[in-house]
Amino acid sequence: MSILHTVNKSPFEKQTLNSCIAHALDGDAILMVEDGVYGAIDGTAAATQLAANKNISIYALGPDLNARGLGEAKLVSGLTIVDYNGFVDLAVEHDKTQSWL
Amino acid sequence: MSILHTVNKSPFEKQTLNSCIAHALDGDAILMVEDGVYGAIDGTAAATQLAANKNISIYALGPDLNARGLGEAKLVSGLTIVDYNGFVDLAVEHDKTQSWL
Amino acid sequence: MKFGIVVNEGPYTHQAADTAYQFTKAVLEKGHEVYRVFFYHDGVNVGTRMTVPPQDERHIQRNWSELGEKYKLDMVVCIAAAQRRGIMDENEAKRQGLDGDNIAPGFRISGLGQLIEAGIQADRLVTFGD
Amino acid sequence: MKFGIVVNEGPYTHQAADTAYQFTKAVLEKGHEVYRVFFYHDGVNVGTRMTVPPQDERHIQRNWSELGEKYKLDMVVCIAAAQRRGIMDENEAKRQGLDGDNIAPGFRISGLGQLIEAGIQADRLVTFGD
Amino acid sequence: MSDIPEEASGIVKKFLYVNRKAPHGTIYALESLEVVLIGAAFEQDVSLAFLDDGVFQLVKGQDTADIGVKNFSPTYRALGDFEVTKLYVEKESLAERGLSKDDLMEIMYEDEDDDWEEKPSIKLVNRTELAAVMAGQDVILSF
Amino acid sequence: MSDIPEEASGIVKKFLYVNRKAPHGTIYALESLEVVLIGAAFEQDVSLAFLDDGVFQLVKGQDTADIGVKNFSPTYRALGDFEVTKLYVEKESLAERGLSKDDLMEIMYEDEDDDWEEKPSIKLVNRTELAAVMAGQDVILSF
Repeated sequence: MSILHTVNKSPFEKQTLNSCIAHALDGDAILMVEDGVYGAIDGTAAATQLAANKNISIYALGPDLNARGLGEAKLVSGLTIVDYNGFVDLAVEHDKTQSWL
Repeated sequence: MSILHTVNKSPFEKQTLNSCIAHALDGDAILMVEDGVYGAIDGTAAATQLAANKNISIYALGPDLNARGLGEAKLVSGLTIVDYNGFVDLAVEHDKTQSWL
Repeated sequence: MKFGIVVNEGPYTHQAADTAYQFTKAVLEKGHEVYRVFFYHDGVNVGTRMTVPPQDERHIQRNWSELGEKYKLDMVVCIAAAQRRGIMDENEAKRQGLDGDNIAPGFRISGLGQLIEAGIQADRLVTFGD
Repeated sequence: MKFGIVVNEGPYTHQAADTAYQFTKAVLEKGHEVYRVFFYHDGVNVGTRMTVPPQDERHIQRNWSELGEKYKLDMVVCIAAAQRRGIMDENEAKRQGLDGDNIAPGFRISGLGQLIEAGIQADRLVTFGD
Repeated sequence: MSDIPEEASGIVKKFLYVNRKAPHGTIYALESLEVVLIGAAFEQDVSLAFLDDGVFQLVKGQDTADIGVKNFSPTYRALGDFEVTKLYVEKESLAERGLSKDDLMEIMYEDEDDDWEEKPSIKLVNRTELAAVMAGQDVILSF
Repeated sequence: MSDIPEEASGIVKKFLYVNRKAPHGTIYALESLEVVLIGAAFEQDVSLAFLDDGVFQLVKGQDTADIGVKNFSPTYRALGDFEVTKLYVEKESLAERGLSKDDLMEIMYEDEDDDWEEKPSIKLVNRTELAAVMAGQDVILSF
């Protein structure tokens, strides 16, 4: 019963990513979309939090990273970038989706 | 050139109150309105931040406190409760208003 | 004292449109002047006459229209924001080839310059938004 | 696989309506089925035909209407949310005594039960909002 | 236009409504509650989760008269009549906000399987327990 | 209800546009920029502040093609042509977000008082300096 969690809020503005991480379980996935992709920037407080969760897969939506000028060099390691097709695949692969709005 | 700052976001959800406090100067006032009044609850991390700023006057909108069930017993000390008329007076007394949206 | 009011969010979704209304009402009842109320971003959605909220809820558009009529307020809906969100007066609807309009009584559609002008002319500009 | 899509924010103000569109398009192009797209909260504002965005911006309502036509999507605007925000079809406008309607092609107005039903019938329900 | 399903589909899913936003400042809490009430007619296995600022929705003594907005908070107390009886409230979210159980409304339901005994609908859970509740669902609707 | 044209009013106020939100996720950054461009015709003393997530508005290399949304970021580079030349960017906000000045677009203007020399519009300031900028204004518009 794994969950695909989506986060669309900047972790520098809102507590959403924190709360999502705190409730995700091993085997779940977190996909950062829209302003949520700012959570993928390396070297920040948010990045430290992400790195502490080894058994949750972290994804970010490439189109949203590009829109915000965030090249791969700026991103945390261990992150997988997907496009909208990959978003759909993640939704299929997990039993359900939870949007952290 | 004193400023009336208004904050309408919960400090438990958003960084808005933090940022406002960090930019307010001695002689300024902060008025908590709408979900911003949750910042007036005593005994929280937000309350500690508020208390550290002695030369900024802190106000909260009474109608919004009542709507959220926050009686005076639950609130930080040193807070002044105003109604919409008091909000208008504060806007008049300060040279300008800055809304932290 | 002369106030300018900026309303940046639409009706019901955010409390901003309500707080702005209560504040503007208090400004006027205390004898101050309101130079202009400017509706921007989703705030333009306050100015549609098509809302029909449940009977036991406040009617935000009607509240504003009535306040506007009582105090002869200048209530301006930003044209650029309105076009993105589907708020139209008769002229604009005609110009855009639409079959009808939806603007509420007491509101008028005009440009962003009206916001700047409010900032220049008013003694205090107060913004309500999200 | 059968998807239900929930759109909770209006056009332009939040990216949610765009992300939902791109996601739904990808779902369909990959050969999955979309049981229903349900527009709730400010999402109902996607369904007005009165938006006229600048020429160099995407037309969110038209994108949805065209996707809906191409794939015969069931695009439902929540009636309770629509009444608060001024989105009306011909029947509702008549029932409410309004002089016109503004719903866009391909959208229909119905009750919240349609959202629950989507949750029951779809294999995956994906929500886009603020 | 009816909200009642034309025919009983026979499918019973576990629905979780996740409430993470404060009431009144935005409409999400109110419109979420409207979904819950309509959804009750569909005879699914319904739970509600209150975490983060969502716990503020259940604070007692809310009086909205002076902001001119409808007070929908009494509706939570009527959820039992709609057979919505599982309201999970996160302890950590309460504590961070300076709240305790005593600050919340008393929400009861009559248990038809236990001689209609009155029982509390609110179940205080910690973060780990709430994560398990989420994991056990079929459909999660977030507001 | 006076309708004095701006050139007749003779009033010059210090206007500050405060940008605290990221671009693209919401429309506030774009519609704020539209106000700045229209406002330029009124010949007021205009400054822009970028703090908190607002600093993301100025990140270089933004490419919105794949989200299907208009890329308005090049417009910041044209602000000099509208005589909008004071863009205050908060250092602390950059640092918290893992950004440095090198991550931002280069935004220049030609100084008409200095033989049209090209000068940078972005002024990096710390939190204390930005607070002083805010305090010195007549009108603050927040987005």
